[in-house]
Amino acid sequence: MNWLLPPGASTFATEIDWLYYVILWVTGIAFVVTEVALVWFLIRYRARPGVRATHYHGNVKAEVIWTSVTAAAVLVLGLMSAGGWDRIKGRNSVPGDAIPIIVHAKQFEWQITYPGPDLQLGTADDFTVRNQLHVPVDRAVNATLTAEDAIHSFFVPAWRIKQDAVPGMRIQVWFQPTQTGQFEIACAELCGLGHYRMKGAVTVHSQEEFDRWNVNRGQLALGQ
Amino acid sequence: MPTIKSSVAGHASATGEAHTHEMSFLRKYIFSTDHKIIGIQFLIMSLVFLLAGGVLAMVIRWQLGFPGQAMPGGGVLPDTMAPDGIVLPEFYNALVTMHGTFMVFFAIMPLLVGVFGNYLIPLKIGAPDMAFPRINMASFWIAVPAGIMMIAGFVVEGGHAAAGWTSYAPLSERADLSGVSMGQILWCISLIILGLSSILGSFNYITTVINLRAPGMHWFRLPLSIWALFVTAILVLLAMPILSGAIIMLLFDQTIGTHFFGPAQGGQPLLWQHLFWFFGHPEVYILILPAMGFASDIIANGSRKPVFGYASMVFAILAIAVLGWGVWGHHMFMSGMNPTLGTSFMISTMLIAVPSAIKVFNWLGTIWLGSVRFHTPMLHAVAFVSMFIIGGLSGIFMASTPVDIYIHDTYFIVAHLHYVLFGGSLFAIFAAITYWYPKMFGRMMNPFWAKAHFVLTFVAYNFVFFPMHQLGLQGHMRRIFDPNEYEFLQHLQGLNTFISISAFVLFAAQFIFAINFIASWFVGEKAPDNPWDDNGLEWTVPSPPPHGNFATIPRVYRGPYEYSSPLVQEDFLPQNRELPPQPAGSAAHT
Amino acid sequence: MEKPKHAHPNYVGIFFFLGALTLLELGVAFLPWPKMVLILLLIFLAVWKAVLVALYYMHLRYEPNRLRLLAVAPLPLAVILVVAVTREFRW
Amino acid sequence: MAHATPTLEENMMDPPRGYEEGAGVYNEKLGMWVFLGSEIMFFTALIGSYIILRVAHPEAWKPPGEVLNVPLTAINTFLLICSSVTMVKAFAAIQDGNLAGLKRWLIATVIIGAGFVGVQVFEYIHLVNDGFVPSEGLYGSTFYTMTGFHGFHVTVGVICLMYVTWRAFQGKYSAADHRGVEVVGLYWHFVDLVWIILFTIVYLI
Repeated sequence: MNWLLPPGASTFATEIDWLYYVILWVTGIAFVVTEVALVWFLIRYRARPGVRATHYHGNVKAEVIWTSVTAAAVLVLGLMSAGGWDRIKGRNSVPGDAIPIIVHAKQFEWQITYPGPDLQLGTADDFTVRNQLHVPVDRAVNATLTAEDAIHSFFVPAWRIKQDAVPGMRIQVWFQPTQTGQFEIACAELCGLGHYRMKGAVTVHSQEEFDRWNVNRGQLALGQ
Repeated sequence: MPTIKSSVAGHASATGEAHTHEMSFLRKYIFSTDHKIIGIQFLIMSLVFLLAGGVLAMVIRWQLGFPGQAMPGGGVLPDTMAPDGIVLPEFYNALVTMHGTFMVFFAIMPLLVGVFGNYLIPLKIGAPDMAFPRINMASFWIAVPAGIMMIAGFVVEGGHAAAGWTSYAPLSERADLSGVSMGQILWCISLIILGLSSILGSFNYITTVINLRAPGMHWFRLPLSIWALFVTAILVLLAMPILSGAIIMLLFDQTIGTHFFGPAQGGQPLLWQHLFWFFGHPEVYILILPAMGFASDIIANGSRKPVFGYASMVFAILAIAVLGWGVWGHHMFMSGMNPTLGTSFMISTMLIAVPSAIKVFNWLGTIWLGSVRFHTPMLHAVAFVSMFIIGGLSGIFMASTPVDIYIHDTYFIVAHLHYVLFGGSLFAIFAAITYWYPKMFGRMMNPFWAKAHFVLTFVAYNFVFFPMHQLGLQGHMRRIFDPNEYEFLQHLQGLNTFISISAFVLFAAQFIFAINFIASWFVGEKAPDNPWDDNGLEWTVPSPPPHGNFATIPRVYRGPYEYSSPLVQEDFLPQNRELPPQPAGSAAHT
Repeated sequence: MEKPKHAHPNYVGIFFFLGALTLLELGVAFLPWPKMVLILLLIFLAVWKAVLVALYYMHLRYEPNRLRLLAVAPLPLAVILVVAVTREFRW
Repeated sequence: MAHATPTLEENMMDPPRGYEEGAGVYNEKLGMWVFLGSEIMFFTALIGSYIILRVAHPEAWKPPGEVLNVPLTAINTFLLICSSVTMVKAFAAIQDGNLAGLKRWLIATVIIGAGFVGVQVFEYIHLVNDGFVPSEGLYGSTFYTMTGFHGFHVTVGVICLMYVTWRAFQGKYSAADHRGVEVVGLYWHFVDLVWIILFTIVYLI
């Protein structure tokens, strides 16, 4: 078993994993310092006959120092996170050339509508596939999440992407895979009886492979 | 020195006339207006719910550790839950929902606020009783039907509420989506009633703390436990009605066809989440602030040393309470909320880490240069601090919005919340119960078995919840009936089984506590008035204290943490002990 | 201990004033002005009435400052909730 | 700092004696104000949701007067303001030790308050008959929930007032102790205050 984060397969994975390890280091140091101090104080200052505790009410200077250090640390982490958040979920973060798709969640399946060969949604060559997400590698994809009944959550662990699909809302989420292969979509928001098996398969193709698949399916859709 | 008969001093307290004459058993122990009896009633009720919530957790852990296998003893469950002892997914959803609901609303919250708020506030501030004893009694007897209703949900048609303890709409409001109708309605009504009970309790606490402090007990001489309970009561008072209002709308959506949260006619599912978490985040602090207060009291006592930075401890409590109203959106980063709003919530969430960190450093500072006595309450209190450090630090991961994208709704969250709620609140509750048990029942708990319970709980607890961080990092979602459905989670089965076995040990260890609790009540060693050499006013009266608490309203001369003071021979100095006047300048700290 | 007495405020006068404000509201509500102006005006009038009730009928005017503070303490929370959540729909 | 032992003759309208200085008012009044804080938050949930939903879907609401009966409700608003002034007159009467005045004004308040509830029930019946029901979209949902819970509060207020009136007839109040009258009065004025807000935002906007 991999004891840290599993391998990532999208552009977001790099950013999120890096931030995760930064926070792990910062909190790890804080953890070790405080817990070691705690245990050390408990041993060092255990009750011993004839030794009286020091009557001591505190030290303002020490408090000012650790308050400002903590505040500075969390603010820096906050600002670092703000940039990443804006690049991943910000309103204007979706690249202009992203392939538009619609991911419609319902109990308990994912219906994915592709734009067809023209890469435009709302045209005749659009087609819909259940529980199968096909995307090309190294190309941004912009998914519009909708939901039919309850709230679902579109979660692809390998891509480090998660976004709730809320009935009555159209929510944009984009991603750019960096590795070809097979991955899984999971539902991360309790959505009812079949929540635990509301999964989908992700296939990341090479660009040529995707184009072939896309044209094929688009023509099938036109033929109907 | 003023001498005021307690029976008349609190003319506003309706107990006045009840002091002298004998009361029937019913008035004395069942429909009692005595805050101590009410506190003990809440204690028994919430410990029963703690056990029930624990049983539900064991069933959950059985399913995750041994998916699809017949649960030992599960055969007694009806076929709608677990045919032949094999847990059904619909029952599983009800289990996670009710485990959360029981623990948050019926176990931890009443244990902290209902039990110790009631028991400690009048005793520690030097009042004969609450400001409104009859409303206090009503607050308990309103909570009872709420609890019964919440349990009844398991036996109604369609099973119990299964939309999570957060009851996100529209799943919670449409029976056709969740398969549950009556259970969800009972859930709603029960929580509305419980909310009323909490509000009645908290406005009583607030009034009592403001108006009935003994002479000399000015604000900066209040024990930190009372500060914490006071601020918590304010949070309950202002947050609970938001939940009640939201649940009323949810109930109307289910029953009379309104459209608040269903999108069909313009309702907003996100509105439910905003209202729920606008209540829910103050609720998180409701569940931890009193625990922090108890830990402060007990750590100062165990270290025989004044609390380090009393004033900053108070300001940290106030800062948490104020900032706590501006961070609720961090539960909703993945909900489709306005991303700009997400950024502001992230920054406010990061900032609220600061007062929590101040508290941790001050606890460490309290132990530093102390003379530590390792009595059971101290062990639990120290465990509280060390587990709260983990829970607090793991919170930073999810406060960071990009990292939260990945770990949101995974077991990382489950690990974090249990480190705060179990490692934090529950260890502090064990500390408080073992600390004030002698005062409540007049007998000591058996120290050996109390320590055995502590050690087993502490070890098993970490074996249960620490590996959950790892589950979460591998992407293991919350609230899933069977992770083996997913290929990327199949390699985690071994870890899940390990966690489950540890959980069974953890559960079994609680029976040591239960037996010790019950047995000590009858056969425990008689407790002295002040077994822990504490300075608080409650330790100056007999164990258990008589009706009306104090023979005369005490006069307070100093803060509650004057341990190892150079002014006296002993290493403690009760708040109400009058010392001969000191030469000017020598008694700087009071 | 003698209670600090104050003459009764002019309750009836305030009552007529509240009535007048209500009539004014009714008049304003149906004016052909822009919706936003009407909303602001009406809310202003409603808050004026509410403040009058709180100050005189609930005699907050004659209470200690800390009680007044306690009475208005929840209002910022109401504002925070509404302002933040409406931002969901008006980006 | 010598304190006399409080006696029944003492003015009960003062803060409790012998304790650290608190809010500067007697317990029941402080308790009622604290409780009203909770009520403010309850109505925040309902009114806040209304504002939020209305901002999200302004088109779901009709112009004022089209569905709801504004003249009738204006009369009802006036009734509630009347009941507020009778309540405060009752309080003023007992402050001066005028028990007869207290009873008179309290009865007036109970009757006017009950009248308000009656008019509201009448209004509901007509609206429902006209097809305006709670399940009629966001407009109906928010209207009935907000005004319904306000009406519930008025009803509770009337019941409390009846209790206070009964106690007044037993002569339980005096110039030195009329806590019950003042505390119920505070609640009653608060309910009036909420209606002032509701009337504007529900009926006139």
